[in-house]
Amino acid sequence: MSDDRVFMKGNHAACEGAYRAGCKAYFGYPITPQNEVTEYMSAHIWEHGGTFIQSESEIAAINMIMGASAAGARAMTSSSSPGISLKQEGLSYIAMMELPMVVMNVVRCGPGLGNIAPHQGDYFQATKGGGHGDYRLITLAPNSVQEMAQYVYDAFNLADKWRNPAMVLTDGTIGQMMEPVDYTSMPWMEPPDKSEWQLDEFQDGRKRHVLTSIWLDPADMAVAHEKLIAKYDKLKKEEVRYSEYRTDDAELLVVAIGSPSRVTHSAIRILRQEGLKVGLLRPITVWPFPYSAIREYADSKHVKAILVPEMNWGQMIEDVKLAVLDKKPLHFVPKHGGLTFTPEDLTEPIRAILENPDNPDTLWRVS
Amino acid sequence: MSDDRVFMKGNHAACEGAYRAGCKAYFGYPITPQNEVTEYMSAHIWEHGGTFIQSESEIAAINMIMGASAAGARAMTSSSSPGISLKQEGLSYIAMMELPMVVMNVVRCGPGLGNIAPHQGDYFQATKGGGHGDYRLITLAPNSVQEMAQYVYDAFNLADKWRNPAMVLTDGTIGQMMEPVDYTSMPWMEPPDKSEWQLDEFQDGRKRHVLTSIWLDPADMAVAHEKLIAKYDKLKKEEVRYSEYRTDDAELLVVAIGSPSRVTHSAIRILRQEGLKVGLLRPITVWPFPYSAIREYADSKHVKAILVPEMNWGQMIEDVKLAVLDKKPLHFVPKHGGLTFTPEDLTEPIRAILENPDNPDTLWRVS
Amino acid sequence: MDTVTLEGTEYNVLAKRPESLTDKPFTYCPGCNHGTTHKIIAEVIDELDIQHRCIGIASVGCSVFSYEFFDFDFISVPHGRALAVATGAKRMRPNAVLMTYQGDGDLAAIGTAETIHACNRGERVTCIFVNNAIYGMTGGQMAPTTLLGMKTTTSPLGRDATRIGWPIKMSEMLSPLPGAAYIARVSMHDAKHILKAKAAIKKAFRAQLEDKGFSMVEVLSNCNVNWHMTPEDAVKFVKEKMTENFPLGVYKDVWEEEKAAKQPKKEEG
Amino acid sequence: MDTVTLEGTEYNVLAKRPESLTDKPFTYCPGCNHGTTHKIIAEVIDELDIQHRCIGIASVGCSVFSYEFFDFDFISVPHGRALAVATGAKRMRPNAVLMTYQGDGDLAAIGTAETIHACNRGERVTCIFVNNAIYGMTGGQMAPTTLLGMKTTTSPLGRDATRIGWPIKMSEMLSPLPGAAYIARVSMHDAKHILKAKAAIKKAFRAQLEDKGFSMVEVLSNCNVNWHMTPEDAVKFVKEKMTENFPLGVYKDVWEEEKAAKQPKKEEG
Amino acid sequence: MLLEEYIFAGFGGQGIMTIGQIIAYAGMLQGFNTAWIPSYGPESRGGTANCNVVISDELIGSPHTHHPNGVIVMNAPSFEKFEPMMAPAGVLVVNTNLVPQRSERDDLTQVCIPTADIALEVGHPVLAAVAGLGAFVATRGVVEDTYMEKGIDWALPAHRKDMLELNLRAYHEGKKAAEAQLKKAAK
Amino acid sequence: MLLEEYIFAGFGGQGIMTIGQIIAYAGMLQGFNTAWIPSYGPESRGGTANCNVVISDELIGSPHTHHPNGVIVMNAPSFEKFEPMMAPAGVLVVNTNLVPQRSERDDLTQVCIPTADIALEVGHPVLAAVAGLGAFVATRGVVEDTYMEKGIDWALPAHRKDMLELNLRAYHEGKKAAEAQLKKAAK
Amino acid sequence: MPMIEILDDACKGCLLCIPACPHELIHNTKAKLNKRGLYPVEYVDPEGKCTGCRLCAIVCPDVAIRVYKEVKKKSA
Amino acid sequence: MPMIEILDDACKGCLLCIPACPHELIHNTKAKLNKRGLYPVEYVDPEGKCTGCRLCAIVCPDVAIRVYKEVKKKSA
Ligand SMILES: Cc1ncc(C[n+]2csc(CCOP(=O)(O)OP(=O)(O)O)c2C)c(N)n1
Ligand SMILES: Cc1ncc(C[n+]2csc(CCOP(=O)(O)OP(=O)(O)O)c2C)c(N)n1
Ligand code: SF4
Ligand code: SF4
Ligand code: SF4
Ligand code: SF4
Repeated sequence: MSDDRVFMKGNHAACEGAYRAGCKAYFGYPITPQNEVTEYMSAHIWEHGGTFIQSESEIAAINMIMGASAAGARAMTSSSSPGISLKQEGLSYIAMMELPMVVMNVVRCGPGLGNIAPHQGDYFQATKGGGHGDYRLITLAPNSVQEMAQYVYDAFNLADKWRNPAMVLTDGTIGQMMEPVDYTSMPWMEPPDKSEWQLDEFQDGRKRHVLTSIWLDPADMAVAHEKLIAKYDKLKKEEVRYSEYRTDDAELLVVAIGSPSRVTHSAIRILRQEGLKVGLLRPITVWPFPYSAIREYADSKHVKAILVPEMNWGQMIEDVKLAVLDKKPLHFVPKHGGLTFTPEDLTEPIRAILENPDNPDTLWRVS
Repeated sequence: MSDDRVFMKGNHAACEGAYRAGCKAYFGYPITPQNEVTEYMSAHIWEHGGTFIQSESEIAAINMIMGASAAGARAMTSSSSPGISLKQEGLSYIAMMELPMVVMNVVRCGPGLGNIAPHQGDYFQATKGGGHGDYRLITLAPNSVQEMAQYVYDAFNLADKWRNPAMVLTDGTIGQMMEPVDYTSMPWMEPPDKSEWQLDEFQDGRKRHVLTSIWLDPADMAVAHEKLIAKYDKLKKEEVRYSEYRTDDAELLVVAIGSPSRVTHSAIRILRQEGLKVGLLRPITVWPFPYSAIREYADSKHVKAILVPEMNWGQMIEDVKLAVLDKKPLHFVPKHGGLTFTPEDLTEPIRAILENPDNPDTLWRVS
Repeated sequence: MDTVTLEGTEYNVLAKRPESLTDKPFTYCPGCNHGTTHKIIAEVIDELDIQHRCIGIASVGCSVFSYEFFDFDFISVPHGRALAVATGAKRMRPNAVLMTYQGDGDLAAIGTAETIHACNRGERVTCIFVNNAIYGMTGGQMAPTTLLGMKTTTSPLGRDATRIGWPIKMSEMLSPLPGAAYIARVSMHDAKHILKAKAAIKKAFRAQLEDKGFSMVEVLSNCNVNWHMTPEDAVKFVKEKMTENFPLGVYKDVWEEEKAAKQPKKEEG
Repeated sequence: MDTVTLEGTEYNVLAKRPESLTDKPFTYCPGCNHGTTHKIIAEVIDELDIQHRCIGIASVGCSVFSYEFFDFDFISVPHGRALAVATGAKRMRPNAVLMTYQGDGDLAAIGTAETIHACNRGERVTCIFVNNAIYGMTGGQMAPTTLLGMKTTTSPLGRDATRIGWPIKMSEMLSPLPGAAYIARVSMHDAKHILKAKAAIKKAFRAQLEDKGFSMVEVLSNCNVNWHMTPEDAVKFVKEKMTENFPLGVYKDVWEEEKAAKQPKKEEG
Repeated sequence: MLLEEYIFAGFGGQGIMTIGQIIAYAGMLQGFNTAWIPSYGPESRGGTANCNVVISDELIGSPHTHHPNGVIVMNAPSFEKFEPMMAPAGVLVVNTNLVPQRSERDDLTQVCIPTADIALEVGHPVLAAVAGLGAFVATRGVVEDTYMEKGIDWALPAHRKDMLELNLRAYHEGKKAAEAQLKKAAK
Repeated sequence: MLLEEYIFAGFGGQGIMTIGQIIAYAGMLQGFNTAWIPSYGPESRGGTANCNVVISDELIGSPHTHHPNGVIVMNAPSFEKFEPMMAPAGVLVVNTNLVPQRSERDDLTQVCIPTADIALEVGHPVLAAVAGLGAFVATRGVVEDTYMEKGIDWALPAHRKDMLELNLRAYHEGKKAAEAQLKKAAK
Repeated sequence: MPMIEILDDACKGCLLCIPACPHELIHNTKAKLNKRGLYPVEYVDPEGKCTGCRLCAIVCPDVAIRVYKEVKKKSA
Repeated sequence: MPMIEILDDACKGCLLCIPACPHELIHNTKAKLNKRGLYPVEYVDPEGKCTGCRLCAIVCPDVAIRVYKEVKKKSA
């Protein structure tokens, strides 16, 4: 075991990942269960040469981030579900202007005020675009405190690499829990040079830089669209990430993210002891989504059925269905209200499915 | 031809539909291409005993609507894409509180400021939920001025029937164009009695009414969730609507909504003259989506391929794919930037597909 | 007056739970003035005999469950938007009595625009604005009203004007708007001031009942838990520091203005 | 001074297109003061020699394309959020000169909260607030600043205070905030006032350059097209009606205050 | 199948939108399906404004017209933009008062009339567009005069009904001018 | 496979969260995977607060514990809530100063100690939770004292390091009290 | 004679009523825990000093104090 | 002698400069259409009354007026 491990909250670790990536601006508004981010930033970002503002609202925050990013800084905001809804207009602008930035959603239970328990009800919002117009956020879904730090760090790099906003989509459990973190994979870094396009005070002798998202003439806008589409297509080819656990011989493949993916791990351990062949494919980028990886399993001989557990009423499962199509039976196990999964919540349906891959209790159909 | 036809703009007709449904509150904020709604409401809702406020923002508008609906009135707001993004938090609350209301999105071209040309980039936002948490809006997609009036009218009835917010999702073309409208199918009506749950000044002798969307205990929230899920399941069974045009023998089925569905009509007329068997299935409710109707065509012997034209980069096509799966080749023809389809944009690819149902030029794959 | 018989003696009940409160005990922290404020609002509503016409708007903050404590129709609404919701409801129900109950984060940060424009439109609603200089519910972050130098979880070194601005004074900001009928700032730091606060709240409801326009009472309150003080010290802080930064008084009084307008101008001398 | 030779004679050029404007002709309607305002801003920037340090924030409104006319770095941002974007950029680039250019719908309706809080934080940015009492870009809807009685497409019978409130006075509202360094209201209705406006804009930029705090110049402007007037009548309307409702003047001047603070208090008599 | 697709174009404020609505409304009265759509938005500010009209005896597909078979151009930039888009055998009305160009295409029927002059003669400069409309109907005679006249009435707001007479006269003057020209051309 | 799942519960402000973090941190130092999670939110205001700790030699699944095998209850409502949830063969530490109840389950090891009394003896009421922790480790001896002591140090903020000594004493006093009790029970 | 009643289970022991009473009749005795696990204050007035001024009740945030005043029987 | 130049294609014919000129040297002649299709104003100053006061240029929203003043040759 590395001696470099520190014991931290997920929300704090996310900040440390940001500092190491050279984040110089954090603007945000308090909301449970991500207050620790705002608080930790308010205390420590100054030590890293950055600036913190507790904005008057989530809307102000996302727009301040727009300004900071346009000015060339690595910038981040975070919130939880209702606050993220308020950022949708801003995100749409940021995406169209191709401004790199990171936004973290520590999802709580909605709709409405809901409660502050962990949930996954914002998957569609994150991956299909909650704002207007066609755009996508590079979306990473950590399931541990280590990954909170790592994926915030990675999100900054991806955002700059692609000039695209990146989202870290996690749930209250991951944000609130403490675990060991090892930062050796996150060396302190200088943000890349953006003098090619950033807005700054060094305009003497160069062409001015303009950032906009309006093209009144549809023909011009179409060009802008096609540029974005080409970027997204490339991104889909190059940046898909997922992890696998005991999938090579799996007869039942679980596809899960966030804290349910951890419980799946426990469940698999239990089931494997019983000799049941269960594996986990965990999308790390939920956009771009690992369709082909899942499709390969759906095509494989050993996989008999696929199961998706979600802390919602079925969102990611639509993406899984788009990969699996009718190739294998697809099952769904939901958890409502902010309740969390226990390993038994999964082991029982899995045993049933392995007995009958078409077990109607959990079979999921498009309707 | 009926003599009762009047010649109107889509945006104005929507207001007339609302008045006939007994809408008593309109709160909104100007944005092109739906300004005519706000303007017409400001001039005429008073004549129908209603109230208009030009709110300070789209956020204020959706929350004013929340108040009016809670007070038992039929209430409506409208906007276009960026303004609709700002309403997402409010819509999520309204959905969880099961407040009936109508919101219209006359979609313009995004992301960002984009332009004011017609577009369909907000399909996902409307149908998968742009706000946080799992919720759904009953979403109707008119493609004519007649339907603008009719579906706003219907939306009010559906909203009250299901105690659920309803959206009218249309595009700039339909909002801006003038066409004949016949109101005989929209008799003036009194809104239903809501004294069972509304907030009012007649509390003497009854239990008080409380509307909320917070249940701190996940177990309680789960109950609220399950109630919603049950409602949505019922809705999916009972309220799916679509229209068909020459589909019975179609070898190529086009699935389209909004103004592209009109162009499809023209294209079909042209192609049928050439003897090509093309038909149109037009979802009227895009949520709930007519999966099974489309699936039946995918299963049918006569359909060889399915085509989806959208004024975006591919959104509704995901829903079509969920219906079609791998049963038939699925094709996509997009239009970007706010440019509008011509019949030729469709006739050409359709001819190619009918020659080769797997024609790679337009074949769409999940990626 | 209610009477009660205790051990054979008949008593008048001089102080008891108002009718307009439910039986549910407040879930606020010990010593929190949200309770005090709830109580006097309920007393005012009892005295005005409007309980069954009242519609309450619960905002997001420690008082998010105020609907469990007030015994009339209620709705819980998104953070900052109480006055927009109240506007919509009041326009549909002009005979109902609309009350919003909002914290400083809610009213003066995220809800700034809704607050100003509801006041500017002169909406006939009554806003109870509990200024405790902090975000209570979320655990003690800086509020727009946090005093300079005050340490919070997001201003760990104390609020510093040059980085994050000054405590914002809503009563002063709103009172010049013509839509305002009655605006007062009161404090909860002792019985005398609580009684004054009650009188102000009554006037605020009267402004609505008499169709005068928008009314707001800004209540200086404590959040002893997040201020990390005992309730007693917190109340003292309200008395000494809060009132120093947020002067008490009536900032707008439509009746006074009407009176002044009616009176013939006094000759000099 | 530039000189030019015309038909053999050498001339000094007393008035010409400022350097800080691009060559692109304004696309505003004939007689619209957006052009006038652009021109004097550009002159001020030329005179202060800060063109290559300026970052402009274009808001949504008729001036949405202002980035095509001003010749320095620019970003076009969501409706109402210019001051939030400016805040973020300025904090990252303290040596850049930040200007937002906003209409009344943008600044005083949807952007109310962002405006007030940027001012309250004393952000070192300069806000040019073009008050033309209407929504120009979207075709003449009521603005928060629309005068009472004024007919617009959403107040077809004239703005009526009891339904929709009073014209809101942003300079008056912002100037009491301690973060404000310089706040003035100017008008574009004749050459004299245009020159005064230019002086005010210069002071506003100086407030930023000298790190004094937030500065805003509210420019009373015409929208002759949506007012349905000739440019001449529209300008007259600005002179007579707009200035009557929105009094011109300096509402906050940090230098004056500093001077006053330094001066020994005058003895009476 | 009847499928009339028109574009009427000129400056904002010339009455272009209204004449489009008039003919679309009149077409509806005559029993057709009709649709009208403006090119909307700020780009029209000071530039060109135009509207599309579709008249058909079948369900109308798109109201957007990419190859119009009838066009009125009231100013020069509109000529540049729309003349080349026209379908063969289309009808083009050119307002000679503001449009110096003339079509060289031989697959079009071109009518060139001074709408502003006609309007002034009739009595008011705002009548130019209606005069152009008259000329257009003379050339592309799909909608009948009785309906056109009802359309002109319909388009006038209540407080402008006193202008009805003048509008009708301008319409017919425009029509006459075009008919004369067509007769001449036919010879 | 080692899988320790604990719930520590009591009033907010009793130091419950901290003792959970201490043992999780100590477990990490000892080489385990560990996780800690609070039950967060306003419902804890004035009510019960609790945290979950998981210690394992494998990857940790959920940090949420539904059937803990180790529990400390520092107040009465916590006893009601968590005692029934406990896994068989679990360890239950009861703070007798505030918890009148006793478990009747015979599949648990129950240790009942007056943490407040111990704390006061050692010198400060805030030490009660650490005393409880000592008692817990005495009974569920997975994490070793050397690491626990480092954990106690780690949990003290810089300006409270003067309290280290007292904390360590309280920990060991709690441990002793429990050991005594266990010895008695073993007899 | 006036008197007050402390509702033990409603009282949260915030102690704000103690300084409010001009006659110092309310005390922080910590004598018992209520069902919330908090120490309610105690009213001790052996000499009948309470004037029924209600000040304690006014400051109590939790409506935990009732104030009573003997009904003066009208002489028949 | 001072003089002004109207940039015909920049002028939008708003006429605001006309009242601005104290000597009434700018006129709405509608003599020609510019390339925008608008009538630019005309500067007519046969008597050389222009003082170079710049008032016209100041009020012009479209920067369509240039103002010139003869360079006074320094006597050698
Ligand atoms: C959109 C949104 N943003 C943030 C929150 C989180 N939140 C809940 S209450 C609150 C602030 C509470 O402070 P205040 O309004 O002053 O009331 P108090 O709790 O102090 O009474 C915040 C930021 C939320 N629920 N919704
Ligand atoms: C979120 C959002 N709401 C509404 C609009 C539509 N919109 C564009 S400009 C504008 C108002 C313009 O008025 P103003 O700010 O006064 O500027 P002006 O055009 O008068 O110069 C509005 C409402 C938008 N683009 N985005
Ligand atoms: S946190 Fe503060 S405001 Fe909230 S209940 Fe406790 S003392 Fe009152
Ligand atoms: S619409 Fe009004 S504000 Fe906009 S450019 Fe024209 S005159 Fe100026
Ligand atoms: S004020 Fe009320 S809650 Fe506080 S100690 Fe006194 S009786 Fe108890
Ligand atoms: S002010 Fe300028 S644009 Fe207007 S008429 Fe004069 S020269 Fe032309």
